[in-house]
Amino acid sequence: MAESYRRSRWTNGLFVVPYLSVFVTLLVFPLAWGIWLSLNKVDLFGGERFIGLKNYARVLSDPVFGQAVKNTVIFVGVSVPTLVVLGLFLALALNKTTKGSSFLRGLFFASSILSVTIVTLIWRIVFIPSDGLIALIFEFFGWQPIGFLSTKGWALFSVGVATVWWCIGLPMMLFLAALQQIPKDLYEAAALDNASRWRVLTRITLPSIKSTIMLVAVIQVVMQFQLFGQAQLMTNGGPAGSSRPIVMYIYEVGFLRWDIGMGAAASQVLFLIILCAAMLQYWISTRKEEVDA
Amino acid sequence: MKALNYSPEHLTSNRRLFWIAAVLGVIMMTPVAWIIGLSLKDNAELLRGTEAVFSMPYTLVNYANILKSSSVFSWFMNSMIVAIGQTVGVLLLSSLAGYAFARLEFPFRKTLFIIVLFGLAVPEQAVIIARHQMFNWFDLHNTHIGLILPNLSSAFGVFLMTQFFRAIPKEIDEAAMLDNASTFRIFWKVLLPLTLPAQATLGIFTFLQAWNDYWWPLISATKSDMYTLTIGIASSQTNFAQSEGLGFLGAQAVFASLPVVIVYIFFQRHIVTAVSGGAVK
Amino acid sequence: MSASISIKNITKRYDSVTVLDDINLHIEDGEFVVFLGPSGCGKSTLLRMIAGLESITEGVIEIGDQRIDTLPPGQRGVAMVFQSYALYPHMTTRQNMAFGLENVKVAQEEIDRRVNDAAKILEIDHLLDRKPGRLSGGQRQRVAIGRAIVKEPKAFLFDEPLSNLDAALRGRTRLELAQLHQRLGSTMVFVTHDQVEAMTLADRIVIMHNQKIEQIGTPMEIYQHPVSRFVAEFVGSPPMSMLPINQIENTAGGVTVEVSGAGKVVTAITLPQEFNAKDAVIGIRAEDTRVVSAQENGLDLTIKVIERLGDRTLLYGTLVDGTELIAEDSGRSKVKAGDTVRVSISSHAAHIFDADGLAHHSQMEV
Amino acid sequence: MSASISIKNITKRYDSVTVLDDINLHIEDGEFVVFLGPSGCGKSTLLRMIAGLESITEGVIEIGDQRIDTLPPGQRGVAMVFQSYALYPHMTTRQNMAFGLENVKVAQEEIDRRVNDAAKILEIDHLLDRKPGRLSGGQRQRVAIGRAIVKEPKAFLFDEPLSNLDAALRGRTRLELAQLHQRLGSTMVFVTHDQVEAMTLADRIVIMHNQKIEQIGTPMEIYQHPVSRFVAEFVGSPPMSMLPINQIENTAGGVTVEVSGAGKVVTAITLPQEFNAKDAVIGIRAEDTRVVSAQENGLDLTIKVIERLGDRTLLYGTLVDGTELIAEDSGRSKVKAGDTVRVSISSHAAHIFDADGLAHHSQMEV
Amino acid sequence: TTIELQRFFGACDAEYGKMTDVSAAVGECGIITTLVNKFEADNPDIDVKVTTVEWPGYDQLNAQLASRSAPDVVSIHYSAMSDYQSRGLLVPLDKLLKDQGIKTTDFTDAAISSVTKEDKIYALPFDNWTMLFHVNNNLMKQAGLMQADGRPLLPTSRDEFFAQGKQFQEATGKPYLIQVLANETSTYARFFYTLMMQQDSKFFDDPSHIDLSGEDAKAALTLMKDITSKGFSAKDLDYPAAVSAFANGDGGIAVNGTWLIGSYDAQSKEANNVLSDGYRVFPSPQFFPQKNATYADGHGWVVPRGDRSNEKMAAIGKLFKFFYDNNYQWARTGHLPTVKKVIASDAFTSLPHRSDIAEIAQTGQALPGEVLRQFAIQDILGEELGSAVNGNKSIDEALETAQYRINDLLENI
Ligand SMILES: Nc1ncnc2c1ncn2[C@@H]1O[C@H](COP(=O)(O)OP(=O)(O)OP(=O)(O)O)[C@@H](O)[C@H]1O
Ligand SMILES: Nc1ncnc2c1ncn2[C@@H]1O[C@H](COP(=O)(O)OP(=O)(O)OP(=O)(O)O)[C@@H](O)[C@H]1O
Ligand SMILES: [Mg+2]
Ligand SMILES: [Mg+2]
Repeated sequence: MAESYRRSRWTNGLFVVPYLSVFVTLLVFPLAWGIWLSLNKVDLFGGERFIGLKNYARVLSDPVFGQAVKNTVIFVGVSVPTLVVLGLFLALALNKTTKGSSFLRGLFFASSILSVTIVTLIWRIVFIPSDGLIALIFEFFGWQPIGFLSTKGWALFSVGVATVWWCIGLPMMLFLAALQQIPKDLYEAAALDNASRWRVLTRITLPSIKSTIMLVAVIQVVMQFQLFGQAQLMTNGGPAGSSRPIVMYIYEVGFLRWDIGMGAAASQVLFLIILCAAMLQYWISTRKEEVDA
Repeated sequence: MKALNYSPEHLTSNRRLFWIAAVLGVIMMTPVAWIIGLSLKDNAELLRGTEAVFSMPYTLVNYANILKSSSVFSWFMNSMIVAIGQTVGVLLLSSLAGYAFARLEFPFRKTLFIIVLFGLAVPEQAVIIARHQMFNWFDLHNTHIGLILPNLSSAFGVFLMTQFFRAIPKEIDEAAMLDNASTFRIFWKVLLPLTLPAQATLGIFTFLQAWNDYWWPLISATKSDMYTLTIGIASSQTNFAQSEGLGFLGAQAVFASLPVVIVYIFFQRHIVTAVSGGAVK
Repeated sequence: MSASISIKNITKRYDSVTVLDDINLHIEDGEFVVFLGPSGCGKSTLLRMIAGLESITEGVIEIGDQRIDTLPPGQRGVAMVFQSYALYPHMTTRQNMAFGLENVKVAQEEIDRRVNDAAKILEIDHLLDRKPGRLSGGQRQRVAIGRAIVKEPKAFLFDEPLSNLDAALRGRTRLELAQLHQRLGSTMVFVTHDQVEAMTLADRIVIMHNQKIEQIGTPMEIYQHPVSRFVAEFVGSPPMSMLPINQIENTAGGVTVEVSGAGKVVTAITLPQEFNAKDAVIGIRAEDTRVVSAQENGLDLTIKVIERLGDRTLLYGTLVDGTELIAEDSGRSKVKAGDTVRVSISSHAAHIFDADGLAHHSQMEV
Repeated sequence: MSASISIKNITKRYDSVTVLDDINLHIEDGEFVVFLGPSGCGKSTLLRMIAGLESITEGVIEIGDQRIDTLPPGQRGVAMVFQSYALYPHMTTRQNMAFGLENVKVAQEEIDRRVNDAAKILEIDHLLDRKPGRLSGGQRQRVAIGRAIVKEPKAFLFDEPLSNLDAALRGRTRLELAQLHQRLGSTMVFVTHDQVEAMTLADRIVIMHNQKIEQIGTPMEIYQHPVSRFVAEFVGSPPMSMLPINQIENTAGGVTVEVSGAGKVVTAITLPQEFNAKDAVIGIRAEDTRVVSAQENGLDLTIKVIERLGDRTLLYGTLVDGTELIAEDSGRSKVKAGDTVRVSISSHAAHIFDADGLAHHSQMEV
Repeated sequence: TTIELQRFFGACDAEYGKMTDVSAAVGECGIITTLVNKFEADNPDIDVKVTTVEWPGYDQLNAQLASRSAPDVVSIHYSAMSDYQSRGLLVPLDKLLKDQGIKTTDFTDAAISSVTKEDKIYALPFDNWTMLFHVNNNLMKQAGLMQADGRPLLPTSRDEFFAQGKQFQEATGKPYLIQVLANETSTYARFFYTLMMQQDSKFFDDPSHIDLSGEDAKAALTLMKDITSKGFSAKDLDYPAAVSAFANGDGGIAVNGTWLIGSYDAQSKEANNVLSDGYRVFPSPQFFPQKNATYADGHGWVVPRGDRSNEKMAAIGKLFKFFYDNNYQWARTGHLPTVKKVIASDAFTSLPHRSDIAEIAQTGQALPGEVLRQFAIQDILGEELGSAVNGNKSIDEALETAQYRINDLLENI
C-alpha cells in the first residue's frame, strides 16, 4: 500500500487536541456534570442526593416554567424573523459603495459592540415613564403615556426592541457579504429579461442568498433562545412573569432559590429545545434542497 | 443624456430604500445621543427633569468622577488582558482545529466535528456551575487564566474556521506538500496567512464578546483587583443607584463602551470588509 | 423578427478616461458581426451599450428605425449571452428560459411552445428539468443561448460566450453557433479576442484597437488586406512574420525590397511615390512560405522550435541576422529543431507596412 | 538532474470504481510526455499519483532507479505546476519560489542564485517583489513554472497549466514551454485534453481512454497511425471524417472499398483475411481531401458550414446519402455555404476501422 | 493583619478615597468609606482590603462560599442571613462581641432579634430600615391637608386614606401616592408584609409554610389593589422614576425607604423648588387597627466560615467594635441606628426628621428569622401581588398562586 498525503493519520489529529481538550474539560465535562446534577437534589453548597427524574418532573409541571417557555418561544418567534427581515432590508438598502451607505452600515453595526448592561441601561433610560426619551416624546405630542416596561404585552415587546437594536448588526453584515457574492451578471441578465424590481428581488436575490438566510436564522435562534440579560435588567421578568425567559427562570431557580438540581434540569430542557429548533431548521432547509434537485 | 446603469446595486436598492435606512439609522442613534447627552449633565439638574438635556450648561464632571476612581485603570487592564488573551486563544485553537477538520484525515474526524457542532447549542447556564466547581479545584478563580479559559471552548470559532479552511483551494496545500513543507509548516506558513480575513472576523467577535462578558467574571473574579471593567463599573453603582444620577450612569455607559467604540471606529473599514469578505457561504 | 443596428458617433468615457471614441458602425439585418480586438479595447463596453447595461456618454444607437439608447435593457428587444452564461443557478433549465417571457406575461402555452422548440433546436430537451449546477460547461452554454432564443429578439449579443469552454468543446460549439445563425437568420453581434472564432463565425469582423474601430471587413478582407500592421499581426495564427526592410527598389509591376539579412524579395506591391523606407517592414504569413531543397532559391532559416499540428508543421526560426520568421511545412515534415532549411517566399502574398503601420498590399488579386 | 519515470502495473480504485486499470509506462530521462484524453479518463489521477498527492491502489512507481511511491510528495524530487497555479497568494514571487528550498534548508545564497536564474530564464525578474494578486494570468503561469524550476527536480509535472489562459497567450506560452524543455532537458509530464497542445509539445503522447492507455507514440505516429477509431477521432482538428463502408474488394497493393453514397475509393491498405466489413468505416482527414473541378473524379459534397481559418478553409458538408464529410480548401477558397463541390480524396492516406474500432493503415510510407 | 471586607453600598473612591473625617461624609457610600479609612488610620497594624460588589452581591458571595474563598467580613441583609446560617456558612459572633465588651442588650430588640438564630448571634447589626411616607407639605397645604402644628394630616385608617386622597387629588390634580410599581417586586412585598403585620397576621407562623388563604391576606391585597386601581397612586413608575417624580412634585406622598431622607431633606433646604421648606417624613400609617407595625429589614456584618487565626478574629472584633461605636455616623444616612443609646442620644434625635420616625424602632418588624430564601419569596410574592394590583389576575388567584409557589419553594429546600 502506497503512501499518500491524504492518508488518515492519527498524528494529524494532534491539531485538534488543543481545542478538544478545552472543549471536553470546559464544555462536555461540565455539561455531563450538569446532567448529573439535574438528577440530584442539591443546592449551591452541595448535599447531593440522587432523586432520578424528579427535578425534570418539577420543572415540567411548573406553570412558571411553562410561561417562561411560552414567552421565550414568542420572543424567538417574533425577534428572529424581525432580525432576518430587517437585516435583509438594511443589507439591500446599503449594498452600495457610497460614503453614505458605508457610514450607515457602520452605524447599524455599532450597537453590536456594546455590552448588555450598557444596552439595557440605554433602553431603560429611553423607556422609563416621565423621564424617559419616549415619555418626553409622548408628552410633546400630548399622547397618553404607556408603561412600556410595566404593562403586560409591552414589556416583552420592549425587551424585543432593545434586542433587535442590539443584534441587528451581525445579520446585516452577513447578508451584505452574501449579496456581494451574487454575480453581477445575473442582474444584467435579469434586466435584459425585463424583470421588474420585485421579481428581481424574489426570483434572483433571495434565492441566491437562501443559505445565508438559513445560517442567519439558525444563529439567531440559538442566540435568542438564550435571552437573559435584557429581560433581567429591563423588566426583571415582569409584570406577572410576562417577560420572563427560560434562562431567567434557570437563574432564579439556581441562584435565588439555590436549587441547583432543578436549575440544571431546566438548563438541559433548554439545551434540548435549542438543539431541536436548530435541527428542525436545518432539516427543513436541506429537505427542500433535495426536493428541488 | 440619460445614464442607464443596471448594476446589481441599482437593481436591489434605490434612493428610497436608502433614505428609509437613513431614517432608521437616526432612530438607532437617538438612544445613544440621549445617553451621551445625559452623561454631560449635572446629576442634580437631571433629578428635576431630564428635559434639561436639551439646554446648557454641560459638564464633564461625571467622567471626571469615573476617572477619579483609583481602580478604573486596573479594571481596564484586566479587561484588556482577558479580551486579548481570549482572542488569541480562540484564534489559535480554532485555527488549528479548523485546519485539521477541513484538511487532514484522522480517525473519527467526522464524528468529532459533529460533536463539536452540537456544542454550538449548549447554553452557558447548562455548564456554568460545574465549571465554577472545577475552577475551584484548580484554584483558578480570581486569576486572568480563570477568566480567559471558559470561552476558549466556543464551538463557533471552530465551525467558522473550518468553513474558511475548506474554502481555500486544495491545490495550495498540495503545492506546499510538493515543496516539502511539513503538515505544521503548511498550516503555519501557507494556509494560516490566507485566513487573515477570517481571523479578523473571528477575532473581533471574540474580543467584543470577551469585553462585554458579564456572568463568568461576576462569579469568578470576586476580588476587586481582578474585576473587569464591566463588573467593576457595575459594582460601583450604589444600592438603588439610579436615584443617584442618570448622568453618572450615562457616563459609565459611555466610558465602558469607549475602548471598543474607539477600536471599532479605527478598524471599521477592516471590520466591515472582514465580515463581508469572510462570511460563510 | 430581426433588425439592423446602427451605432452613431458613440463615445464612452469613465471620468476622464476615454474608452470608446466616436464609433460609427452599421450592422445589417441578419448579419453576423464579430468585434475582435485585444483585451481592454472596449469590445464588451460597446456590446453592453447596445444591450443597455452600460450608459452612453455621447451618441445614438438605433435598432431597426427605432432609437433605443433611451430604453431600459429589457425593452430593447435584444438578447445577450454572457461569458459566464449568467444562468439563474436556482432555476431549472426550463425556468431559466421561461423567466424572461413570464416577466412580460406571455401566455403559458406560448412559453411552453417556445421553450420546447428552442430546446429541440439546441438538443437540450432532456435537460429541461435540471439546474445549471448539474450541467456541463457546453450544456450550460446551450441553455444560455436557449434563453436568448426564446425571446425571439431583434438581435443576439454574445460576449465571449466560448471562452469558458475547453478546446474541443469550443470548436464544436463554434460550429453549432454558425449553424444556428444560418437557421435563424438573426442579427448577431459577437465579441471575442480569439481570432479563430472571429474568422470562422463572422460575416464581417470589426477590429477594434485604441478606442477606435481599426478595420471593418469580411474575414478574408481582413486576413488578406489588413489595413495596418496591428491588424496583420493580430489576425492569423501563427502571427505574420515581420522582416525589417533595408532598401526598396521600384520595378515593373511592384517593388523589390531588400530584407535585412535575407536578400531581395520581389513583390507585386506598388508603393506611393513618397513612401519612406525607414522602419518599414515586410510581412509574410507562414502559409506563404515553403520549404524547398537546398539547391533552390530562398532564405536560410535556422529552426528553433517546431510545432506539429498534424496537418501541417510550423517552423519557428531565425534568419542569418537573427530576424525571426515562422515558416510552414507539411504535416509530415521531417525537419528537426536545430536544422537549417531553405525557405522560399510567395512574394505576391507579401505585405509592406510603413513606419506608422499603414499597410500596402499586392495589386494582384489572388 | 533529471531522471526517467517508470509506472508499473498501476491501478487506482475509489471504493469499487476503477479509475485506472493496470497502467504501464516508461518515460525516458529528458523526455516530454503528454497525457492526452477526454475529461475524466484519469489523466490527472495518474499525474497526481506520480506526485504523491493521490494514493496508489496497486502498482509501483520508480524515478530513476528509486521506488518513490512509498515516499511523501515532497521527497520524490518532482515539481508540479497546477492548472490553477496554486501560488501562495500572500507571498511575493520571490518568496513563492524560495519556499520549497527554505523547507529543505538550502543556504540563502544558493536560494537567491537559483531564484534569480530562474527568473531570468522566465523573464520575470522585474516581478520578483510582486504578489500573485498583482500579476496577469500569463505572469502567474510563469511564476508557477519558476517555482518548479528552482527545485531542480528530477521531473516536472504539469496538470493542464495552459487551460486558464486566453487563446493568444496559450499559443505563446506553449512555445515558451517547448523552448524551456529544450533548454533544461528535463523529464516533463504534461496533462491536457487539448490535442493541439499535445501535438505541439510532446516527444511522445500517451492517449488515455477508458481507464487504459490506448496508444503511446510520437505525435506523428499518433496522427498518422492511430491504433483505433477513438484515437483517430480524438486527435486532429477538425476531426477525421468517418464514412461507412458498404463493401470491400481486395486489389493489388491494397483494398478498394465502396463507400456508402460515395462510390469506390482505392486505398493502399491491406486487410487481414478474416476482416469483417460490417460496421467498418473509412477515415479521411480534411487535409487529405481536395476540391477539384466538377470534371474531375471525386465525390459531390454539399456544403453546410464554412470555417475560414485564413490560411485554409474548412468545408463541412454532406455526401448525397447524408454522410458527413469535412474537406479542406485553400485560405482563398471561394466556396459558399449551400454550394455543391467535387472533392477528391488522397486515398493512400485513408484509414479503415473495423467494427471494434481497430485501425488498418496504408502500408505505403508517406 | 489584613481583613478582607466585602460590601455593597457602592464605590466613591473619587470623593472619599483618602478621607478619614467621618463627620464630613454624606451618603451610604461616603460614610462607610470614611469609616473604614478612619479605622485603618486608628489601627495602623490592621489593613482593611475592601471589595465593592454590585448590589446585593449574593451571587458573588455564593460563588465565593462555594469555592471557599469568601472574604472575612461581608455586608448582608438580615432577611438573607438565615439561608447562610442554616447551611452553617456563618461564624457565630457571641464570643467575638463579648471580647469587645459589646452586650446584646446594647442593641435594640428589633436589631438583635434579627441577627439571632438558634440563640446565637450571627451578625453585627448595623442598621434598620423601613419604608416610609415621604410627604410634600407644599402640595398638602394646597390640598388643605395641613395641621396647625405644621404637620401634614395623614390617614389613620383605610377610610381616611381614601377620603384624604380624594381631597388631595381634587385640589392638586396630582396623584396622592407615588409608589414604585414597575420593574420591581420588593416594594409590593414590603407593603404587603406591613399590611399583614398591622393585622397581626400569623401568615408565617410555620417558617416553612406561608399561609395566604386567610381574610387578612385578602384584605391587605384588596387595599393595595384599590389604591392603584382607584387612581390614588401614580402608575408605571420604576424606582428611579418614582424617586425623581417626588422630587419634581408630581405627587403628594412617596412610599420609599429610609435612605432617601437625606437627599429629600437637602432638596427642601434649597430655595425655589417644589420641596422647598415643605418636606416631612413619617412611618407608614396604620391602615388596620389591630397593631401598629411596619415591615423592617436591616444591614449587618457577618463573618463567613473559614479558617482564621485568632489574631485576625481579634482584628475583626476591633472593626466590629468600631462600627458599633460609630453607629450614629451610619445613622446619618437615614437608616435607623441599632444601638439603643444612639437612638436616645441628642445627636441622633436632633438630626432632621428623626424624631418623626423614631417609633419605628418599636414598631419595625421582620419576618420570622427562620424563614429561608426571603429574597426569592419576596420575588415570587411581589410578582403575584403585582399581577393582582395591575389587574392581570384576580386577588384570589394571585394569593393562591403565590402561596403555592412559595410553599413549593420552601418544601424543596
Ligand atoms: N468602471 C470602469 N471605470 C473605468 N474604466 C473602465 C471601467 N470599466 C471598464 N473600463 C475600461 O474600459 C476599457 C474597455 O473595457 P472592456 O471591458 O470593454 O474591454 P474588452 O475589450 O471587453 O476587454 P476583454 O477582452 O478583456 O473583455 C478597459 O480599458 C477598462 O479598463
Ligand atoms: N475522490 C474521488 N472519488 C471517486 N471518483 C473520483 C474521485 N476523484 C476523481 N474521481 C474520478 O476519477 C476519474 C478520473 O479523474 P481525473 O481527475 O483524473 O480525470 P482527468 O482525466 O484529469 O479529467 P479532466 O480532464 O476533466 O481534468 C473521473 O471519472 C472522476 O470522476
Ligand atoms: Mg470583455
Ligand atoms: Mg484533470
